[in-house]
Amino acid sequence: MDAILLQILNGLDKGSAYALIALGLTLIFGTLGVVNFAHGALFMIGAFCAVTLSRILTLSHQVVDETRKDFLGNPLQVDVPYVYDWFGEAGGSAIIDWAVPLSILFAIPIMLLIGIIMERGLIRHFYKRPHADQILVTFGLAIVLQEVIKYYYGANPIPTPAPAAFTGSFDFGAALGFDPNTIIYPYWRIIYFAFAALIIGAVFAFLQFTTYGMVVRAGMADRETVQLLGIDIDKRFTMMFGIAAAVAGLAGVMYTPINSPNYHMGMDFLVLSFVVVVVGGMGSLPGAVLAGFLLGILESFASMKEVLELLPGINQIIIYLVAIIILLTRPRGLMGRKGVMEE
Amino acid sequence: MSSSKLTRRGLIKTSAIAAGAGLALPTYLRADGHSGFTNAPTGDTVTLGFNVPQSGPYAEEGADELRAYELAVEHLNGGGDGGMMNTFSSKALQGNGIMGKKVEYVTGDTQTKSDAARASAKSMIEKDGAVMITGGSSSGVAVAVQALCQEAGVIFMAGLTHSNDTTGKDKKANGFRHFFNSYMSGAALAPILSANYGNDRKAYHLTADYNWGYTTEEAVRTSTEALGWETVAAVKTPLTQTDFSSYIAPVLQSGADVLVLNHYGGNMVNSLTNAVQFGLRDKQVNGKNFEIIVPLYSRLMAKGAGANVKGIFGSTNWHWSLQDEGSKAFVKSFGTKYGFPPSQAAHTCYVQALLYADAVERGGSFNPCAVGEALKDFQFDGMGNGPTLYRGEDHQCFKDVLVVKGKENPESEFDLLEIVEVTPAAQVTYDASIFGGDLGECNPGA
Amino acid sequence: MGILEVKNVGKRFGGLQALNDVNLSVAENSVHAIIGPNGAGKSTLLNCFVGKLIPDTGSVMFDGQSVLGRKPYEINQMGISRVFQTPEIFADLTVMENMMIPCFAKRDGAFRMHAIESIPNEKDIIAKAEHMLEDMNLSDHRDMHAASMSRGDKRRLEIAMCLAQDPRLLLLDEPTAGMARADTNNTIDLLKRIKDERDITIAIIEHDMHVVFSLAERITVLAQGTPLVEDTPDNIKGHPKVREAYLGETQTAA
Amino acid sequence: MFGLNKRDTGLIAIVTVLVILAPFILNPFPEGSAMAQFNAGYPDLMQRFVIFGIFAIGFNLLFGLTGYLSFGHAAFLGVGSYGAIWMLKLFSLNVIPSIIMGVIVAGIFALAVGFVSLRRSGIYFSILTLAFAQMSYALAYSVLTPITGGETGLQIKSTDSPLLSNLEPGEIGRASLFGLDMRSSFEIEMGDWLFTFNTGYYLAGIVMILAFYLAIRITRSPFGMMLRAIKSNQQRLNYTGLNARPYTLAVFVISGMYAGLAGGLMVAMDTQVGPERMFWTASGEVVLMTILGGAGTLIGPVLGAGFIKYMENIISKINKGILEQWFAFMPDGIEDLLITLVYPFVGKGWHLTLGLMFMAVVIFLPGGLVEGGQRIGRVFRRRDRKSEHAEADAAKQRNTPAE
Repeated sequence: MDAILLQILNGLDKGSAYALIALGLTLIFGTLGVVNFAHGALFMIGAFCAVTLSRILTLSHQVVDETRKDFLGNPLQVDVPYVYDWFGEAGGSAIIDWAVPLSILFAIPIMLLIGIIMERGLIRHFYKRPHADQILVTFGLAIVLQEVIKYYYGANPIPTPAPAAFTGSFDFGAALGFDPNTIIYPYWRIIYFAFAALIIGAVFAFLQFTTYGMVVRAGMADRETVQLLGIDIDKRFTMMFGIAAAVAGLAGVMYTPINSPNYHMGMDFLVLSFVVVVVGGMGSLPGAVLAGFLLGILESFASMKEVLELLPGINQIIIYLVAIIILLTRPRGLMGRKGVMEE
Repeated sequence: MSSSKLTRRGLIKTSAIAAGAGLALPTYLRADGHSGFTNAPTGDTVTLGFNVPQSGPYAEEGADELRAYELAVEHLNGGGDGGMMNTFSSKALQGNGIMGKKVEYVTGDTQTKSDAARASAKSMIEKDGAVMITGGSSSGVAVAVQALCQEAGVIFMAGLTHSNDTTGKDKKANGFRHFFNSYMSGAALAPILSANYGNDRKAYHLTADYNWGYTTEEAVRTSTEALGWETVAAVKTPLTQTDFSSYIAPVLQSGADVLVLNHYGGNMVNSLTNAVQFGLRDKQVNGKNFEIIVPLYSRLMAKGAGANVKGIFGSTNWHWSLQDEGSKAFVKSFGTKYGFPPSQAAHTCYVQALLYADAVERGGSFNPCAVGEALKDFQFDGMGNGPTLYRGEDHQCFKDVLVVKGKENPESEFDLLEIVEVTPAAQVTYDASIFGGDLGECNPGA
Repeated sequence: MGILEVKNVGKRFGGLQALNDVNLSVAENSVHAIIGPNGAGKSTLLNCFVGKLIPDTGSVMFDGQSVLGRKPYEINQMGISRVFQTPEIFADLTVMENMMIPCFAKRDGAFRMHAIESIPNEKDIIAKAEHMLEDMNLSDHRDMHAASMSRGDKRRLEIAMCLAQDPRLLLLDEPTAGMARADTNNTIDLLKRIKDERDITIAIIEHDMHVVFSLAERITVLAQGTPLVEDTPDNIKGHPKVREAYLGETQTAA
Repeated sequence: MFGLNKRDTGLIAIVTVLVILAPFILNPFPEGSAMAQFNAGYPDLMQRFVIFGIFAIGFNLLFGLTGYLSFGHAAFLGVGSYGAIWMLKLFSLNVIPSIIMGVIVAGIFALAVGFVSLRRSGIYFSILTLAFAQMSYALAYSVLTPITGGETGLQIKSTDSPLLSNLEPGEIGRASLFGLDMRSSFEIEMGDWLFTFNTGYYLAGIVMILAFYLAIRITRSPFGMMLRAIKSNQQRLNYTGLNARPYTLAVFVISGMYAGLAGGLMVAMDTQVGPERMFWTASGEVVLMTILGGAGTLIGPVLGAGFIKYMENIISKINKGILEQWFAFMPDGIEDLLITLVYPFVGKGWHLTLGLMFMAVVIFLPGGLVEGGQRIGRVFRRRDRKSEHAEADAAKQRNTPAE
């Protein structure tokens, strides 16, 4: 029982990462009809926003410490961050400690801007082109973005820890009356889940309850009619691309303490997020979210050792197996709309 | 032999051949027409092939390997401060290249894929006339390239490859490995674990689901179970996994008090980070502190796990903080040139390059069979791992193994590991036949 | 006994009863029109004939055989061809290729692995296709991409493609929708000619009363999913029920 | 000739000549010169050009003609390779049965995958094929290690003794064609130039010409026309009495067999298989090759394959030392500047160049490399003839579905 509860928790957490990326991807599919292979790269750039901010916050000047030696036996150059000079050691280290949450503020404008530039500068010219061309150009862009990051940040993962206040884990088991230590969950992952729920809720609320969002939804369903009404739908679609990029970016920022970011993390997520979107059904935002959580939970169950003893290797293929079964039983995924990307 | 061979092609400079052959000059190149082995160097240079991962997850290790090779070439050609050439027990190397021929090199990208690695190695052999291929950062690549070099008739000096298979079931007469392996990690770790954590432990293994993972799990299990440890569970994780939470969360429920992460590279960084996040190390199980073990450490990758490595035991082939003369010379030479200390990958690659050059000098020929003969049961010292034996039966080096621990109070970004124990070579030596495989005959190609 | 016998057909979409107890008989070699106001269920009924929809109740027999549960291509091979409201042609292929495909389908059936044969060697197919193009006055467009033709030409091509299969029943779904008067008249003339030259049954769904009364021999009026009346054009014209159903609509259409 | 029209005969003649003369054409620079780095006329790369050419031709039969975008085609190449190497290990060192085995195994696998995946179209189809391929990769890497060799893959070992061979104990078998070793080469030196003629390459080259010829025949056949009709309007096809499923399934299997042929040839040239051959990036690569060269055109996929393999094998090998050699004649300051500017794009930065090339081609040459060639051709023609003529010609060419 507790084992199952634990894996449901895990699944929700994993699923929230999938759901966030898939949500952005679906926004782009749904609004613009573009297959965006660079979406994983946007997730990765979001994560590197956090890395960049923490690099900025730890910009240092060097002080020579004669008492200590470096690896060559020379006096050690100790880095002293400028924030220590400005806010004192306690204040400075607190600011550095909070680099990841602070990056949210830093990442939103940057990701919006990147998204808008991408749409205006590149994607816009590919609306009417075949999907194959869209794949080629966005894949090319993904490689370029990834290589630029690799050039400046190297290929290795870069540790980007959560604030000290959020390390450690919460004992659900004790809270729910099970034995202590049976269902523990890290605080940061709980925060990640809550954050994902918040973002997903915000995007839905925006589309559902604001006039701006309603127009966008109308445009998703029937672009021409909305244009005939004299609304500049293109401008709104550009904005939606920016928002999708920001959602992907924020997912990346918040993910950094869970797994240290590296330049190829986007590609690692790309295929999975496509599977999630398609299983959810093309053009359906709730479908994407639902599929994200569903696959997350199933993946978690498949990794239990009891399951693996029964079906060795199931953890390797579970997501794809489920995708195949769903697509064969439901032709357009869980909640897909007819005619979207079916040719 | 028939005319079968991979093509030989030294860099023809302004040579007499060219001047003499104004017209088309068809030649069947046969063994008897030439020096009797693939890519025999003809001019005053010799070309080595450095085949390292430059893209993909191990690009950083590849970059460090390449730095080490460049340094080795510099030293072989008499440049720089000579590094470990000065401390190496064999004095055959003069700093005038190899057998008087200036060392040149070509580089390629393995992408950590066996196909790409072989393509790259083949281009070095077929196009650039490389007489030796070296490098790599995974066992899949090492085994694939080693088999290629055996077919082509060139020497393969393995880079970072830790699987037992490389010099076990997949060993080849033309292939040589300086790096240690899973078996040695297990054998070296066991006594330290016993001393620190006692003999009554329950271990939970998470194992990367591929050959290296299997051999590492096997090695650690065997040696810890011999101590009296119990293995509670061993769960295989996909190579492509990035988030290990669903594997780590159930560990505490299992009643285990030790978690062994048979992961390398990106897998290791992520699983270790996740394990620490779950607060495993703060827990008490069975009245003992919960512990985590990483059988194979890579300092470069451990950096990615940040503070999470603190206090965690593992093994490593070499570490820059070693204080023997060879290590110090190498760290000085590398650090001066690049501004940071070398990794174990850099170390093993540098040593392999020097060992190859030395074997050519001593064997008196670039012929792979002569090189193999010179390396066979070769004993040397001064290369950073104490007295070392290149065992003839499987072309594996036997030397001291380092047991390390994540440092509690690192002084710099490179100061991540501290050496706990130097396990003597005798303790990690095993019988060459236990992993099967067949070395075969050396193949000079041509 | 008609060539197409529709008995007690009913079809429901959620809460909407689209067809309700439809009975219809199309006599061989006649032109039968199905008319009715918007939402009367005309297209739904047509889709039941060609395998796109399967009715909940009732039966559809073509030449004594049930079409229900068969795939569109199987029904086509039985001898029913369909012309769509907006011309459905192979836009990326040349006009000649468009014409050859139904010829192949007629000769070789639903599938044949003719992967190595060369098209220029298919003399009989080419001859037939060229003859059809000639007949339809499309020869000038032979090597053009079908997409670049005018709408009227596309319509004629589509009809030609259907006729190339020598169907026994030709279904037309508002063939003149969106056409200018001149094009409409041309289409009417074409269909008249087809009727005169061939042994063919034509069932037509149409909005435009001008077209209906120029062509049809019998007319079924559909309203709210149920046939109201079935009779000759002359009798339909003055029928009070029809006037009722079409109130307002006939005036604009006529 | 051979049942082809004049244009196609010309095309295949050009391809044949290029394949035969590739050792010359790909080695334009003299040995030892600074530009020799760009020579691609060595056996391994030439083999890869033609093998990936075959792979891409087969992929294009499916994607270019029917528009069904398979995102798991590398799986067929992979299983074909595994089938082929087991044949070499167990049955005979002759490459012919092993290549045939590769084709058969891939065909059967494609039949199974296609039967399921073709129930859906569009992106749903793409994801189904991707899922099958990823499962194949994951299982080959892990659970199926006893059959696939897992991470370290399969090679011919000294312990392998195929049924139809008389190897001495300890001898490692070599793939051959009736005794002719795949790796044997013949070299010609001409002045500073050195040209290599490799048995394996010519075997693969002949197979590619045959594969190319077959692809033309299929494209020009009534079957090929039906496939294009499927891409154009599947609804009309259904209402014209044609069943799309067997057509798509047939071409899917043919396409899978092409991939298996490529896999079998890879093994014949280089006797080793690893599971990464089936990873999604490998499937993505053939998609990119085809689109880059020009999807739906006959020669495009081959050009795309050559382009990507050239980048991968040549640009990735240019290191700093080579750059220094190139720019050595410049004054020091300019030399350093040039090296700094060029360095990020070569060697370990080759992916960056590849990504930029993808974008450049798709932005400026919407029809892929083939369109680039056509544009150049048009420029030349315009010089000769009156401009109207050329314009009409260009329009005609645009309308010809395959070039």
